[in-house]
Amino acid sequence: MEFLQEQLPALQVVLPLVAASLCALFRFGYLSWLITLSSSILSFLVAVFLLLRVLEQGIISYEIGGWSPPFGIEYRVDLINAFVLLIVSGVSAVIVPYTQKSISARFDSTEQSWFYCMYLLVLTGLLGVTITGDAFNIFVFLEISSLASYAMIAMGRDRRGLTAAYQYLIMGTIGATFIVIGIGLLWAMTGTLNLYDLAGRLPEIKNTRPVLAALAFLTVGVSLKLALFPLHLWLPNAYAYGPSVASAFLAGTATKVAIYLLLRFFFTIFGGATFFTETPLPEILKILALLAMFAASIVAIFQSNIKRMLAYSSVAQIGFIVLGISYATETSLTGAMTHMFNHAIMKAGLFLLLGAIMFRLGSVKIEALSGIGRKMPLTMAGFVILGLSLIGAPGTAGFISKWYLGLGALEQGEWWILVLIVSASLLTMIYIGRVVEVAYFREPTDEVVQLKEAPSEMLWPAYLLIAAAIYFGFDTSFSADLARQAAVLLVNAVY
Amino acid sequence: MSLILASINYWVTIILMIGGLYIVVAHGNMVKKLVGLSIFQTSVYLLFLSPGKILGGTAPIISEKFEVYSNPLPHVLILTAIVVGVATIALGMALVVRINEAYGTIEDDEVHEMEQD
Amino acid sequence: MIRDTIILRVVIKLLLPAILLFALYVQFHGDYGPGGGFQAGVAAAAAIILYGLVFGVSAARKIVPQKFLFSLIPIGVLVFSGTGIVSWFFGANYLDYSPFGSDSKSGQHLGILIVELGVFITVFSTMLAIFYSFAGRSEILSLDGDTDK
Amino acid sequence: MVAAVIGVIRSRNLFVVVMLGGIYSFLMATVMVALDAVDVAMTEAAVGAGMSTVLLLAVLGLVKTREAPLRHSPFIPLLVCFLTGAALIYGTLSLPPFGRQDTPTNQHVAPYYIKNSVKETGSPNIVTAVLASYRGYDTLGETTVIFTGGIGVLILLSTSRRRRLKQSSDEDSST
Repeated sequence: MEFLQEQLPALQVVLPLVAASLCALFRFGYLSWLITLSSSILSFLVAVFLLLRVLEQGIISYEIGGWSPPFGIEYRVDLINAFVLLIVSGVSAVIVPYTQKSISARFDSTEQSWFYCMYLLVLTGLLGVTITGDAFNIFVFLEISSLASYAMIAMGRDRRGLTAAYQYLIMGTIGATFIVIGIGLLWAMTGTLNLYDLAGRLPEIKNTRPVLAALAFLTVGVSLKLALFPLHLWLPNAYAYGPSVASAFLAGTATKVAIYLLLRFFFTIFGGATFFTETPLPEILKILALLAMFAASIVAIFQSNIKRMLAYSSVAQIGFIVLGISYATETSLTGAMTHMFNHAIMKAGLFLLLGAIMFRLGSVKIEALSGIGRKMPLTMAGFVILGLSLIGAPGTAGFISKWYLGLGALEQGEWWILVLIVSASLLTMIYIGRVVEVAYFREPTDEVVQLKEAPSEMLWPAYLLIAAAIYFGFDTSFSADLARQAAVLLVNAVY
Repeated sequence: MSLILASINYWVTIILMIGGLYIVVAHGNMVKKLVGLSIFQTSVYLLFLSPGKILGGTAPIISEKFEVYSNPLPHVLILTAIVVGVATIALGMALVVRINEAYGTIEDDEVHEMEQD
Repeated sequence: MIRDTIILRVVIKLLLPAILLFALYVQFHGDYGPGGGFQAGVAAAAAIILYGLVFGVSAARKIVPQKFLFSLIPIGVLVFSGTGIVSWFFGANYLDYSPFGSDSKSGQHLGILIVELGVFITVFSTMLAIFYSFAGRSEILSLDGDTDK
Repeated sequence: MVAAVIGVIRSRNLFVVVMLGGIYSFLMATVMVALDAVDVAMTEAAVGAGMSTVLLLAVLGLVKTREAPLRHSPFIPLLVCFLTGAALIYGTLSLPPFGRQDTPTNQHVAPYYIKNSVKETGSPNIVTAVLASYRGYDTLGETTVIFTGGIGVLILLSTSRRRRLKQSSDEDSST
């Protein structure tokens, strides 16, 4: 038992990887689903145990292959990535029960297996990126998850899914190559690839030009993967035209891991709040974040496809999170990390509900939804609750994270940022309000009249997320307090 | 001038990289974009391999005849990167084939126009 | 596929075992000279691809059936990741090959060989599968073209 | 190599583009040999010049082979490239000089491999030792990337065939 506990970090990533190969080996749809379900739940449990262990005994270091770092690859779990591991594996575990219904309706047995295989590989890649302590390993696992998500998005119903996947592939690969350039420059200056060895060696050479250029390349590369405005162009189509399950999964996890990378690079490698804030980067990020919050929200208001609307909303929410990062204070980082957690729950839930509508109605155009609130009451009620949380209404999770973000701005004496946060939230209210208006206050169309409520397999995973969104709005001892502890580590560059 | 000569390897790398990147960003043909992408990625390999070379050194295969070896670490990294690159290109080409079947063209602009209506 | 030229066919038949032999050499000599599972996998796949280019994809499919190939892809990954799991049974960290042999050096040696085999299997089967699907695509398209008329 | 890249930029015939891409990869492999990276050179020649070119040609068999002229002004792409180039030049100019043994990269980590790989893994080819053992986990990741790419291609190309045939039999599947 003791031995198993020590092997948890490796198990976290190996579990979904082996499960993915098994899916591709047997190629039998239902079996693959069972494999995916069990491995997702198990890896969620592993993440829970890892978090408990980190809380109990501090940082866990795991040497893969028994080679000590920096010669071998190290897995290192601290509070920050244990938190992210929990988000990623948790969202994945909730979504899997939902997938069976929507995937088996569209694909034959082999295709289903391949879909689950890709799903698990995205999970493998994201968990691998989060847990690893080696710069090049980050790149490798990032590409596993990216390639698998390109394939998943291309499986969408609409032919636009193909071009969305192609665009994502081009932008994503440029992003990955930029990250490699950044890693290469750092390596050329220090000779090491281990993140923590690197962090120890950088302060001596911190103002040399290759290091600054590396910071720039890493930032641009991760921002491409993160879809930070104005590098977000791939995201709306990818989320809108991919399968609903893929949108829910990626919206809940992939961008969160990219944010984690940003935090890791800025605060661990580049010497914490001191070095990062000496560069003009925080100011640039702040401006981009504010632009994202407003531009993307305004574009979202004018979308007729609700999935696309939510995708633009994701770009805006990423703006909120990056805004928190740009202040680099304890409170603002608490806000950023809490919002990361809450947004994962809310967006995954919203996309799952939209998937249920798509499953019954075959469309997510806003005009097709008129009066749907009467025919699919549970689905739409859930949509309203999560929508309120997205706006940041008190009593929901979204309120907590925006509260901390606002507080972080106030601490810096920038009250006008608070005004901007509130007004961006009002924009959120407009686009969520549009959907509510159509769904509840218009007469049902002929198509909508014949609809039935979404199947329960699709509803309860979404309601699990809804319950979480409400619960974390009242009880902040888990999300916000953990985030605060992690933020303290980040600001003080403890590793 | 000596500045340029001392780091000629980096200059070449940068020119190649920019050339590749330009093809990706500026051109509308999807196949050509992929070729550009692969040029861009390949040139990054040089950025890794150059710092590892030691003049007078030899390939990192231990033998009694040699004393100085070039750095093996970048070779390992680049092997991995090449593999990642080819997997990406293969997937990209599969997408191009499917896009061609769905739209009848592989020009970015034309596809974009069709999506508008 | 390509015009029937006897010379080409004979040359390919002669070349095929040579390339496969070369692939095996690269695979198992990787410890001493340049090469390893990846290069060997590509070389072996290239041999079959050449065969397929000359004699047609369906002929190549007879040598390496498609269904089998699809299963081979995950098997390589399983061999590799399974090696790591075997390390667990020896009470070592993931992918630590040291306990495989009588001393850590021979254990490492064995581990490297097995892992390279895993790489070979996946690379070979993936490259070939990719070729089959691209080539198969054009066959399907030409068939579709016929039925349309 | 520079000539090959310029050729790729200027040529509108995709066959020419692909062949120049292959030549470029081959030249790159030569440069890699000059940099003592024999393993990498072998892979680049096999994959970049061989495999990729064959696959690209296979794709060209399926699509139009002439590129349409550019419609947009290349101003923004040029700006992007200019900025990237400037950052690269800024970053690389003060990198440690070429070919010396006393640079950080050749002082830290790498000497350990050179010194200990035969003793610890019994493999004289250090690249193989690092690849399969010291950084074996990266290689597992690499194998997984290949696996992902392969299955991705299969998803895209071999399965939708059935769906497409099904579609053509359904008269009303115009969506």
